[in-house]
Amino acid sequence: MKVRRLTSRYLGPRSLAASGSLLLLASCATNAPQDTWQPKGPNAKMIDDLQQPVFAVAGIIGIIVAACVGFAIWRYKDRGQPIPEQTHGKPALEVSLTVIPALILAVVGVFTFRAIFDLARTDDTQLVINVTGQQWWWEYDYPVQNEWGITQPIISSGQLVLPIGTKVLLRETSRDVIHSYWIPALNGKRDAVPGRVHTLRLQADAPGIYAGQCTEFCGLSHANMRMEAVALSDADFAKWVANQQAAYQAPAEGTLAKEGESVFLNQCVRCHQVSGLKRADGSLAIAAPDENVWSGAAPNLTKLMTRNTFAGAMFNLLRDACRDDVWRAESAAFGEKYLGGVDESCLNVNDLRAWLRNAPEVKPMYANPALLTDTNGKYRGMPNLGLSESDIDKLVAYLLTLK
Amino acid sequence: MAETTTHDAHVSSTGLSNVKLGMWLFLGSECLLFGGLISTYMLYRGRVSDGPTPEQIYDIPFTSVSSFVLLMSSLTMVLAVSAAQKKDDRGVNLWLTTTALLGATFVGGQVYEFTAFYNEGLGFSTSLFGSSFYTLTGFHGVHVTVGIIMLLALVAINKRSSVPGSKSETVEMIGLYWHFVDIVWIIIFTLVYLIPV
Amino acid sequence: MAIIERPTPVLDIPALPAAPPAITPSRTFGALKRPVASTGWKSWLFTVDHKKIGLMYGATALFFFIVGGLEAVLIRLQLAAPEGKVLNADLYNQMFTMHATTMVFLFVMPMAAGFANYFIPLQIGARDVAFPRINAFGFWCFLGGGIVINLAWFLGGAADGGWFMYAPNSGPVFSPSNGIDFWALGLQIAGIASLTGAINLIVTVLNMRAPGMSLMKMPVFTWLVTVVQFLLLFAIPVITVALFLLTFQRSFGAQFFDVAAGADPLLWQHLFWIFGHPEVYVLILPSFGIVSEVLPVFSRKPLFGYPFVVFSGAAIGFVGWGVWAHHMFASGLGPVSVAVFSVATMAIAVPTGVKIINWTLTMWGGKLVFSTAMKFAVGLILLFTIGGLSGVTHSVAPSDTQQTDTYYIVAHFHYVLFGGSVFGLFAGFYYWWPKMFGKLLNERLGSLNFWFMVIGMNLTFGPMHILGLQGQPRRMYQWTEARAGEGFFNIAFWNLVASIGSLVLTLGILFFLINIVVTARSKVRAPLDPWNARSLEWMTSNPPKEHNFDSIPKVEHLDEFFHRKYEEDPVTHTMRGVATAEQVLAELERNADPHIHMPSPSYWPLVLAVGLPVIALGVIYSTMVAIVGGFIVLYAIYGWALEPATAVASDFDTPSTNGHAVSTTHG
Amino acid sequence: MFKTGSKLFLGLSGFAAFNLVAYVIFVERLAIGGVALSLVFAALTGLAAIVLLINEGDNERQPRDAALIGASLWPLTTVVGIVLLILGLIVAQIYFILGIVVVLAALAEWLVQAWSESASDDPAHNESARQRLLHPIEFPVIATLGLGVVIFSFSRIMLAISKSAGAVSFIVAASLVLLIGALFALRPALKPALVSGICVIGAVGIVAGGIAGAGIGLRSDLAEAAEEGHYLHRECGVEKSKYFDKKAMKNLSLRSNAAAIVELRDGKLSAIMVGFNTPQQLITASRANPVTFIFRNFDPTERRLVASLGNAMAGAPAAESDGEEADHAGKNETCTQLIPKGAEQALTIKYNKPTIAQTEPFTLTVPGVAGQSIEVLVP
Repeated sequence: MKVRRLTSRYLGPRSLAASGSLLLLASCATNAPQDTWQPKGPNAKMIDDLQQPVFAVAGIIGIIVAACVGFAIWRYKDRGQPIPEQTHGKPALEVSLTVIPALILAVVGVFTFRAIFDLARTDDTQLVINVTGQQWWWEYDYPVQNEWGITQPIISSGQLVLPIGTKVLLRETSRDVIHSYWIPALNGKRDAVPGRVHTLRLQADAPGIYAGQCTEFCGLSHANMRMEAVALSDADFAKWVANQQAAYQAPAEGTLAKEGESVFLNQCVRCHQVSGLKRADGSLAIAAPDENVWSGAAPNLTKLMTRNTFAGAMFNLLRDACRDDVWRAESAAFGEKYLGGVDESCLNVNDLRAWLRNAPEVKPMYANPALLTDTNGKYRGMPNLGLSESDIDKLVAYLLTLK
Repeated sequence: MAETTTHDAHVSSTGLSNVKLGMWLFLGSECLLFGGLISTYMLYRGRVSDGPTPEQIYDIPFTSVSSFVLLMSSLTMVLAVSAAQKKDDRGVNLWLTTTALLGATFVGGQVYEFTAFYNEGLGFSTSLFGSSFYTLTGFHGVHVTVGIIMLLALVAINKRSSVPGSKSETVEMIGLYWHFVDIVWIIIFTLVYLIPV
Repeated sequence: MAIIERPTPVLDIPALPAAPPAITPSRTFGALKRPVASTGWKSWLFTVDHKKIGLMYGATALFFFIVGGLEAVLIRLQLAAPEGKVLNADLYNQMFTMHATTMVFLFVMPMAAGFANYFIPLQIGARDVAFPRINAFGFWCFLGGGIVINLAWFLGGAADGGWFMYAPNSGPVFSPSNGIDFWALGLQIAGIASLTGAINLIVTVLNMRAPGMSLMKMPVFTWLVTVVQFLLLFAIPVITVALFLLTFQRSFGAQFFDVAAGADPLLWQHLFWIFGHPEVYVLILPSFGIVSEVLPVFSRKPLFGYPFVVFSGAAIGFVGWGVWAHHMFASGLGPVSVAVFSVATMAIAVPTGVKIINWTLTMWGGKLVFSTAMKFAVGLILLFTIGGLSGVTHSVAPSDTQQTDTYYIVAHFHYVLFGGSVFGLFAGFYYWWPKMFGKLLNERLGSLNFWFMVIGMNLTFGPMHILGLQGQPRRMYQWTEARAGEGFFNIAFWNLVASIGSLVLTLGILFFLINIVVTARSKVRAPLDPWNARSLEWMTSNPPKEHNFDSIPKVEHLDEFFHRKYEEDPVTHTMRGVATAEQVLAELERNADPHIHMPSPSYWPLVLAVGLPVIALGVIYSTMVAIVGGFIVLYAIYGWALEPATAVASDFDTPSTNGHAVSTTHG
Repeated sequence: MFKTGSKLFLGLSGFAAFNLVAYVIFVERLAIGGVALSLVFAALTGLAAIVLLINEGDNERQPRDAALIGASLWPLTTVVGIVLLILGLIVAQIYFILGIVVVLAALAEWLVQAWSESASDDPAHNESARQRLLHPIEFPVIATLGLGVVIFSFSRIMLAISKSAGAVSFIVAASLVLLIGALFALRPALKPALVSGICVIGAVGIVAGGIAGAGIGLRSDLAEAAEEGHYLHRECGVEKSKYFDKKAMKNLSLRSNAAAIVELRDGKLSAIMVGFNTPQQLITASRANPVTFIFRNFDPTERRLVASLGNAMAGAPAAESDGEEADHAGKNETCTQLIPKGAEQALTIKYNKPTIAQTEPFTLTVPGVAGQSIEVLVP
């Protein structure tokens, strides 16, 4: 019972005056980034407003039951009293004790009903983003929406960027198995089911980064399939959109990065697209992930260094100090810090190099050719490319130019 | 099958014999089995990404005839049960055999239908329609086949007059099963063949 | 047990002095003669006695409980610290899949089936179940299914798709090992056990009650188990269909869950949960039944509101069919479905709450004796209440979309299934052990067992509420420091607490196992009626004779046994004893039935059940093996059909060649 | 304990084991020969075990008079099996397998018969002992075989004759069965010889018909369909194609969850998508992921939706529809059936290459409706 009391006190801190002492404790603590009790947008707030009273009522009922049982244990313990009358029950008492919880639930039901339909609305959408899950990362597609300055589709992964105060609608689907999209601070979760399009409303009140995680078991690296939603002010979002659509800047001739570009063209372009990247003969380099990866897609690396994460948001592109700087930035300063992107001084070189050196070692994936008979030799995840250390140097230099 | 030894004459009971009550419960369970298969088919029948669609290959006159044959076998099954209640051994054997033959004709028709469909381009893995059609009707066909084998075995055992337990009850129980399989077919015929996509 | 009427060969010998000794079953059939022994290992292998089958269910389930428990401990060790290295991702996925599968299908269900098998005929005053051979077949199917499921560990890796096995992650591409094939086929076989068991027990309960025992005088355990059997009767075929679709997809190229061909992955979820939600009640209701037996006995009062408990049980049985989609609130069903299932789920909380109220009021005003069984029963009330209330918070669909697939759900169903089902089963162990084995489990060890389990269970699963609400998803083989947070509610601390709790819990279970050994070695026999019990199963010897009752009692009251022992004082309305248990039993013995026919053992259930795993292996590896299995099955079915239920006289050897026939006539 | 019979079988199974080991070591691992030898080994071991378990000849007395031993079918059957086996080695594997099955079955029957006849002096007891062991397998096997013959023959006949004749002969066959049954029931005094005669004629008739049917093979339209795969060709023009457009589906079982609903209304084609409040002329579809479009026709004439799948990069197909690649006349496109007003159909397409790799855009059009086209943008 000890634990129960702990949780119930925690559960309804704002509703239960009796447990006000713990309110202090709860508000002092820096809770986990995926805390489900700290809504940062109207959708999550709607859920929170519903669950707070429900948890409180549940807690009260739990305490009442425990108290009754406890009293019975203490009061009616065998102290040598005679065997009592063999009564078989009191129907009136029974009926009233049945009706009371039914009534409580009926009230809860009415509010639940309203919230369900409010959360399912799609007709007031202001911005549509297509979200596609695959083992084990998310792809974000921004369809053409001229009112947001999106005149050609933007593809990104790792971080979902959205403007604050805007009713964003995610159209979710999946390329392989079922995943589930969940940013606890912004809304509940919604499964991304292959062959189906599901919608999820998101709306953030303030600029910042909100953490999330895939919550439908999706195979080997389910635990490593994370997401981050980045909310920017309208002006910052417009800057971000403009930059995403900006033309590709090839690295200058003779630099290490230029050599990295050719390594990229030799190795990475088989799966990873960088928009605007041209081969030596001037033709566009078109990636063919569908020929190499079972899900048919690999993260699009155009403007990679404008994101803070890689490998399905499992690793950070920013070193811890730089990352904390962005995550903990004040709302007003956040947009500028985020749009600064990743530069050489802040790059998390260790994880990036380890990833390039042997990806399946740092993130469990199906890249062992012996296991690929059922997929006609296609990988599920990124294989070990067998790059030399100098190739890795060049690639890191090149990737740093993708801003 | 007939295990009546633990029965006492004066227990509180439903009045149905154990065996019959057991068979009813089993058939109740079977309803859900076919319910699941029929739902799967209804969900998938219109999903033809490849190969023929249901309407394109169904041969309704043929299936109507084969449904009629199965219905007639229910009639002969009733005659077998009534013969069993009259303790007319010859009648039981005769009508059980007739039922089995009609059932075999039906299954023969189903084998024909499957072969014909396959040749027209509907394989088990061709489309969702194919997978769910063959699974549903195949399960029903297997039920009919099991029924036929039960009928024939009962005839064989009956000829040796060594049916354990009460004979008329055994015939009646197999009859229940047979009628159930027929009724399921009527439902399948209506839902699968007659209602257009 | 001299009253069992058997063809006694002793009489035949003088009658046929000149008969050639060659015509005996032993000489003719050798080892293949019909088994008739009622002692020795063969009597267990070929038994059709519901009590022996019940014990075999229990022993096997206990073994799988230990297996599943060890899997759970490994999971907790892996998650004790960030970036756990005890298991790799693949092994972890297999581990949690098999932990759930084992606990649900190979421990709780068969353990409840064991209790049901043993005690339902005793509680309703019957001598066996309606179909004893089918009963034996059911047990062997369960064992075969359990073996097939676990065989995968040694043949390339166990199933790794989670016990819910969502498509398309369960397809051949996403799970290339054979684990899921073994899983699907093993469950299919175990499902036969549940289905046959359901039919058998329902017919037993409906048709074979002692005279005077109307439905509303049946013990609550029997009632709730009957509801469970109806749930199984209708739920098992649904999972059968789902598993067939899965097997056809994996082994024969069907397209049921192939999204590229237009398939809808939600089909699997619907089929699975239409089975899966009634399954939840299948797991909990038997324990409710046990507790509803234990509480009145140790409160010395009848169950408060017996009809309410019975009807709420039946109501759960009905409404349980209409709530499956609450497992799919995040699946994208559309608001109308979500709203309907949300409200239906709230509705089912009411009959469940009724039970809690009735148990509490049963204790109210009683004379409470805190034996270990009673402690577990009271533990169930409190722990299940917590699980039930967190369940109510899930019925609020929007709130559920925050909590589903996090550790909050894990906490919820472990409070329900561990605090509920498992505590109920443990109450059953302590309560019925003397009935089954004639010896009382040690109460001192029992107390240790109870307290370690309560503390361990709350330490393990309590923190999971916090973990879940702090956003830790389920089924993650690792968690990271980066998302752990700081302060009182940080994930790191509570994960560690949960892992320590799991070790405390393990210790609790260990005390139970020690208790079994200590009890088995003790020489002290239990008294005839150690708990001052109330229902018919106590109106016979400990352990009961093969034929259960010397004479079938006539039932006049709910709690018949109690009312034969006590009478109401007309003035104080308290109860005073009028007869001891021994006197009640002696009365029954005096009126012993002159003729009792018991069914004979048989090979065929075992042979038939052996054929099924052979077919399963054949489906996975080679058609030829499947055909051989098919022949075994056919042979066994027809052998069974042609065999009379009771062995005929010629199945018994003369005493001079074989002593078994005679030994069967001695208890 | 070990007597002649068991020694013989144990010896044989030992020999088979030796052969198996030698084969596996010297020839190859787990080829068909290895499997066959393992089966032989298993069968012989099984027989040895049976012989041991049933206390073969546990009678010190000599067998009774030869007269007691009845005629036996099994030596003959064994010979037939061996002939089949040898034939199989020469002609086809199926006879070989059949031969093995027949030989094993006949040997098992023979063995049990021989054992039962020496079990005791009482022939009735001996027979019942034999039955107790063998009836459980004889009954179902004979029933299944008889059933199989009827089913197979009947289906071959149906496959050979025309569709309508099939339906007619089906009902005639069933009526005959029913009538003959009724005849037997109404005339209990019929001579047994007559009854068996009718039965034999029926059996011979059906088997003969089956053999004839199998000889003829598939009826012409089925054979043609099997040859050409009628329903696999998608012709995406304005006019109705003979097979693909036959009996168009009008309703969908998947109604929701489509990427877009494409409507043809008043001569205008537009896409309706969740999240967009107005009909669109541009659809952004994700790459390498099946996208489902639902086509709704509100035009009075029958229409179909055609998706052009672009012109591939050299070598690889640009997109794959879930159907057959329909590149008649060099066009890479796929389509729905021609559907009437008010009907709807789904079209699932997987775009494997992005728009930037194309010289012509991906489009959705309706043949016969000029100037209306929806562009599909694949990033």
